[in-house]
Amino acid sequence: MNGSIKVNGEARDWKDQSMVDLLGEFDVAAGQSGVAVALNGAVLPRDDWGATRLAQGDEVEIVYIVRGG
Amino acid sequence: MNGSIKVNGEARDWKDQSMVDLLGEFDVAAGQSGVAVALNGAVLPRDDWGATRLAQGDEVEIVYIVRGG
Amino acid sequence: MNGSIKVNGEARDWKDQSMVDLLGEFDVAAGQSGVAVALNGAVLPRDDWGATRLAQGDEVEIVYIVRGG
Amino acid sequence: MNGSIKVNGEARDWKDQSMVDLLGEFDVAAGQSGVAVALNGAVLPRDDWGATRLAQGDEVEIVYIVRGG
Amino acid sequence: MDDARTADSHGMTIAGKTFRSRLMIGTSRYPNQQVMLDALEASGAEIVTVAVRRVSLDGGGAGLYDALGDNYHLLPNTAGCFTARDAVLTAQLAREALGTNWVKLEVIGDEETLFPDVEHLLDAADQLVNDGFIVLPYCNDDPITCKKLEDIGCAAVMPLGAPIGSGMGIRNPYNLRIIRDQCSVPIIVDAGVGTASDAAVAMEIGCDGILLNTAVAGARDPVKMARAMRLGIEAGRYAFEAGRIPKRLYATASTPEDGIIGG
Amino acid sequence: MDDARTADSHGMTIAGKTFRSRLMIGTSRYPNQQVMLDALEASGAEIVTVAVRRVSLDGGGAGLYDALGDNYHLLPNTAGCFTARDAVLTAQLAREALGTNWVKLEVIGDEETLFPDVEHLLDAADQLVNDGFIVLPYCNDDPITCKKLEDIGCAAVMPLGAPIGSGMGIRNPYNLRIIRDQCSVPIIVDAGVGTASDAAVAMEIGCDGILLNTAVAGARDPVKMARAMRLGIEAGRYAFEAGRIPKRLYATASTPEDGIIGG
Amino acid sequence: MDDARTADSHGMTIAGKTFRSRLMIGTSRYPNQQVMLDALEASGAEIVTVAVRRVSLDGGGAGLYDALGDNYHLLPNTAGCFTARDAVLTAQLAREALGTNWVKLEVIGDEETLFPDVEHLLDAADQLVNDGFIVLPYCNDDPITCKKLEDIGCAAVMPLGAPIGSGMGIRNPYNLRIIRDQCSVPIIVDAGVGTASDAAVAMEIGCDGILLNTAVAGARDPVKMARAMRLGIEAGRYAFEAGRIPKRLYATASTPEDGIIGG
Amino acid sequence: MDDARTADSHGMTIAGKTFRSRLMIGTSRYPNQQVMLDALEASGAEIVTVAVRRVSLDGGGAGLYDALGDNYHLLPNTAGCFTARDAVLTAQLAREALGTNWVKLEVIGDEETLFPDVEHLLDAADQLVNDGFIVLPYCNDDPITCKKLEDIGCAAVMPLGAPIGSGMGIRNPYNLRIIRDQCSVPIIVDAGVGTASDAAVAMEIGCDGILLNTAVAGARDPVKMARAMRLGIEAGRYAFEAGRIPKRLYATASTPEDGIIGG
Repeated sequence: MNGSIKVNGEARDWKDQSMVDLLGEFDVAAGQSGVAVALNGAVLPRDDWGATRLAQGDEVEIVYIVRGG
Repeated sequence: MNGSIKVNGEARDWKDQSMVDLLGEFDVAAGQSGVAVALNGAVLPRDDWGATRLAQGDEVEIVYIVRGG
Repeated sequence: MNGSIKVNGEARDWKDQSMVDLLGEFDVAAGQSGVAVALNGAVLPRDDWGATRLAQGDEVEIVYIVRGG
Repeated sequence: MNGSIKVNGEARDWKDQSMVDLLGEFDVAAGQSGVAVALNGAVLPRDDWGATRLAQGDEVEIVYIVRGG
Repeated sequence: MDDARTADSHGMTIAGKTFRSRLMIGTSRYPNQQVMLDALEASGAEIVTVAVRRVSLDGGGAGLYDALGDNYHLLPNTAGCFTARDAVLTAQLAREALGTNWVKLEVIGDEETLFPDVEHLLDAADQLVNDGFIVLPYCNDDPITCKKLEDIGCAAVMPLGAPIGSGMGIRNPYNLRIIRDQCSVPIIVDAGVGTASDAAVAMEIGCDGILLNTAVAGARDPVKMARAMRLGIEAGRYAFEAGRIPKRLYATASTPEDGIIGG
Repeated sequence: MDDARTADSHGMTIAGKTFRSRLMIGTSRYPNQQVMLDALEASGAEIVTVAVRRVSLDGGGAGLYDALGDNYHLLPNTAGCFTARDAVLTAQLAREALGTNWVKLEVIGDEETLFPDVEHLLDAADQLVNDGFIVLPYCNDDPITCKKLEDIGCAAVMPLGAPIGSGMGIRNPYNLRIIRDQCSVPIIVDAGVGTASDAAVAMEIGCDGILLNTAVAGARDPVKMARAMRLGIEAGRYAFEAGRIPKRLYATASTPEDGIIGG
Repeated sequence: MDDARTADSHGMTIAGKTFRSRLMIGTSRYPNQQVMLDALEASGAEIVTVAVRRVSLDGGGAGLYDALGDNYHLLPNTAGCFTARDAVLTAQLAREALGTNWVKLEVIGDEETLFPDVEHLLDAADQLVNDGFIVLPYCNDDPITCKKLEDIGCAAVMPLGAPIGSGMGIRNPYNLRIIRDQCSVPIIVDAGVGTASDAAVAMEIGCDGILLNTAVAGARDPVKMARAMRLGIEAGRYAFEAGRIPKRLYATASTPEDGIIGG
Repeated sequence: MDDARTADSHGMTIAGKTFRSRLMIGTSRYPNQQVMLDALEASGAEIVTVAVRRVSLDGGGAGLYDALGDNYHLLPNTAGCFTARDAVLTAQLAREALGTNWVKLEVIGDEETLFPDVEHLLDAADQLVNDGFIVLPYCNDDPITCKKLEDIGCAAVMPLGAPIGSGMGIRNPYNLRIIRDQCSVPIIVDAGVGTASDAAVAMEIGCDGILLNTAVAGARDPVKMARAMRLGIEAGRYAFEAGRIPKRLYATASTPEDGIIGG
């Protein structure tokens, strides 16, 4: 099974992982506050992170709060 | 034959007149410069004034140049 | 004895009075603070009010503190 | 005869010269316009330049027109 | 002034057409027609603005065209339009009436301030450029809007210095300077100029021209004010080209200081 | 500009002498003498300022008088003097050198700002007026000082707009307006003008003339800036005479609003 | 200051929520986190702005939320978005990340000026209001745009005083006054404030609050400047409520003039 | 505000005496005595100014001294004096009446502008310094005059920002900055302040204090305006000490730009 997904604009191997698995790679804990996820251009509520498995070609945005004006 | 047309936003009797006839009522000579006419929302070139007969319900705008800033 | 003195720019009868007498006419008590007196263009310290007798032609200024900016 | 005079703030030998002589040393012609002379703090009219002999200790100012704002 | 004018290396070029005068002047609100004609002449302007209005039932109105048509480039405006639709039709009628494809595009957003409605203005500008018009849009002093108007294909941008007829001058010279940096089309300051020094200031910033009306028409002596504006614009333009001295908090002597008496 | 000039009903009259130009210009700090001569001509000025300095031992210096004496009214200044005594002697020497009893009186209080020393200035002005001079004093923008100079008998007052050579323009137009209200002698703004609009602003306040030097001599193109100043002064003067429109926070339509399409 | 604060009859109420402080402050560009925390406290602000960014592969970043979440209302912005689409998604992600439906909406039109793109801003504001957001849009000082944002349903308008980080202060107080007249939602001046008097000026015009960041974070002593801003805003607000004296060109004696010695 | 006050490292020290408040406030023209007392308290001022006047034949007048003497440092002025002679005698009478050798020296040159007469002012200041007074002279914003007053031995200089009671604010901040550079005694801006931001501006220039009266007494709510002035002065002082960011024509992003969505 060799496909890819896009995370924060960069290609990544698809390993049939769950969203929680992927977030783990970014040190993001399940349901962690101050963080949000978009899947294919729509926000994915934190409650759905666990139940969500990634498919080939999925585009994921993982964002968190930073300093701003 | 009792219909009406609208000229510069005001109702007027329809007398099966030509555009030139109507313009005459406003002291506008055929092909007079500094004047323009719109028929039902589109400009009517002065060359077409003569050949144009008005139909019931037609909306006519007759404008001329005035002082402006 | 009919002479005159000048008090705050206005003529007044001279009655051989002491400065304290004169001040009394202006409801100014002996040694009262917030008030000052000039005799013939020079400040008269409050301690000298009692010992000072007025002479004909003397010019007296009696001032007090008022609101100011 | 060894004395000195002061010209434009600087000491100079006194040679019993006339003002015209002195001016000559500065390339100033007799009666030249655009130039003026002061002798001991007072203006010396150009008509008197010729008749004026310098004395020991005299202070002379020789000025001319320059660019200014 | 001819020597002076020719000395102005640039002139004002809009849509490939060059004008000696950098002033565009309106024809409204003068005490009477003769004062208007005298003021226009004194202003030196080659472009004068006019409006189009419905013929009133009591006729009349051919007069203005006859009085000005031969001597000036008549620039019709779309004053009073609040929508792109009305502005486009008004521009098309003006083109037919005057035989010119130039238009001063106005789309107003509010009757109190007469500030433009940027959304409708951009829409109307786009339609008119595509319909073959030379579009001179009256806009606000927002650099982003001016850049968009340039990108749409407008032949110039005409940011306001202050509200129309307010005479408040150039309220925000900083924005004009930014617009000057970012736009390559001519910048005509439209509205706000109240007196000659306002016009000079706009030119010193590097703007290309001025459009005004009330400041001249409403002055106690419109003809004299027209001359003042002409001179103020020339003065400001020459100053811009001449390259002014820098500003300093402290003084620098103009007269050299050596050789001072008693010094 | 002739029509324009004659249209200026006033001209500038100082001590009974009338000048067509309201500009007085300095002769210092130009790139070279030819640029200076061209700039003076372009400025239209009739009065040019000069200074008097000690003849240096290496001679020279007759040149300036020959170059300017025939074409301009030379107005000597007392630049660089810090005391009434030095200023009075300098004025007397200038009178002898140039055969004029006019003097631009400067008594400086500080080398960094070149602001006048008001006490010494009033003293020197009094001495010179009594000695038969036409005194044009460079002063600060203090209305009280200006009134005193007028009462002493000065032929004009020359308040600064900003420090000499600073190019900061008219820093405090309010004081100039008060001086305008309170003095009846001509008011010449001396120092501070940096560009054409500064000159126009001073004239619009109602001042009678401008004296400048660095703004022209130090510009990238002095001749063009000289022309800009001439036009700026004329523009400001005409605007002042024309009577400007009042300032308003809100707009007033220049184009009449009746008969608008869709209206 | 408690007595003072309670004496402020209004406070600042946005979308039905009342805040004692009229200052919103950013969290960016401080020398370090401790200085930021001290400055935020000194500022008295209850609302602080934050941004959302992609998690970098090297992790980290939870820190800020933990440091501020308990003590301040975190207001996420959409800084850096150039389109309505990006701004809307960014706002939705921020809502999910912070559990707040408040957003400081920024849609930038140009990287050099960081001025807003009015078309995209209006579009994004409309989408977000319909999606249930409390929208606080960063906009320009155009009264027409501000009125449209109010009509769309924004909870406030946040016109810029000058470009972000420029420290130029309130460049065009006239427009702010017009916006004050025409809008009934709170007006928060966002961007441009450089020092305490700038903040006071904005409040004296009648604005309801100030949003700033660089002026404090970039000051030599951010904590002291934060205190200065807090006091400047309170000072300006009290002055606005107190009703200032009118401006006069001439003087009026404060000390009564009867009974003067020698008088 | 105590923490704030102590955080102000300087305080205001005049003639060796340190005051926590940088505000001096007048006692004239309040609606009534109670409003005056409340405003003085709200202002936080420690020094209040009073005048001396001839006792009227109908007596009265001890009231003010009793009302203020215990709580404030009473600073007598010489308002209304037009000559050095009158000002000196008035100061001496005030010293006798109040038992203080401090005096706010005013020598007026003109009733319309209430601008000082510089010649008489310098003369009176010299006499009073030699007579042992702590002289605080009300002067104009002329750097030369301020330096002379310092050299005479005045304990501070008090240049006007604008005419007394005009509320025009700081008309010429440039001169104040020059005075700040050239004088080492405290600079108190006396007259002209109309609202809180004016006071903040003066402090941001680096002035040491403010003296005002009409701006508070004549406000619709004098007590609230007194508080506004106190805060405005503190705000301006902190901003001055904090070191503001430089001004830029263009923007600098406050929010970092890496990691933007869609970026």
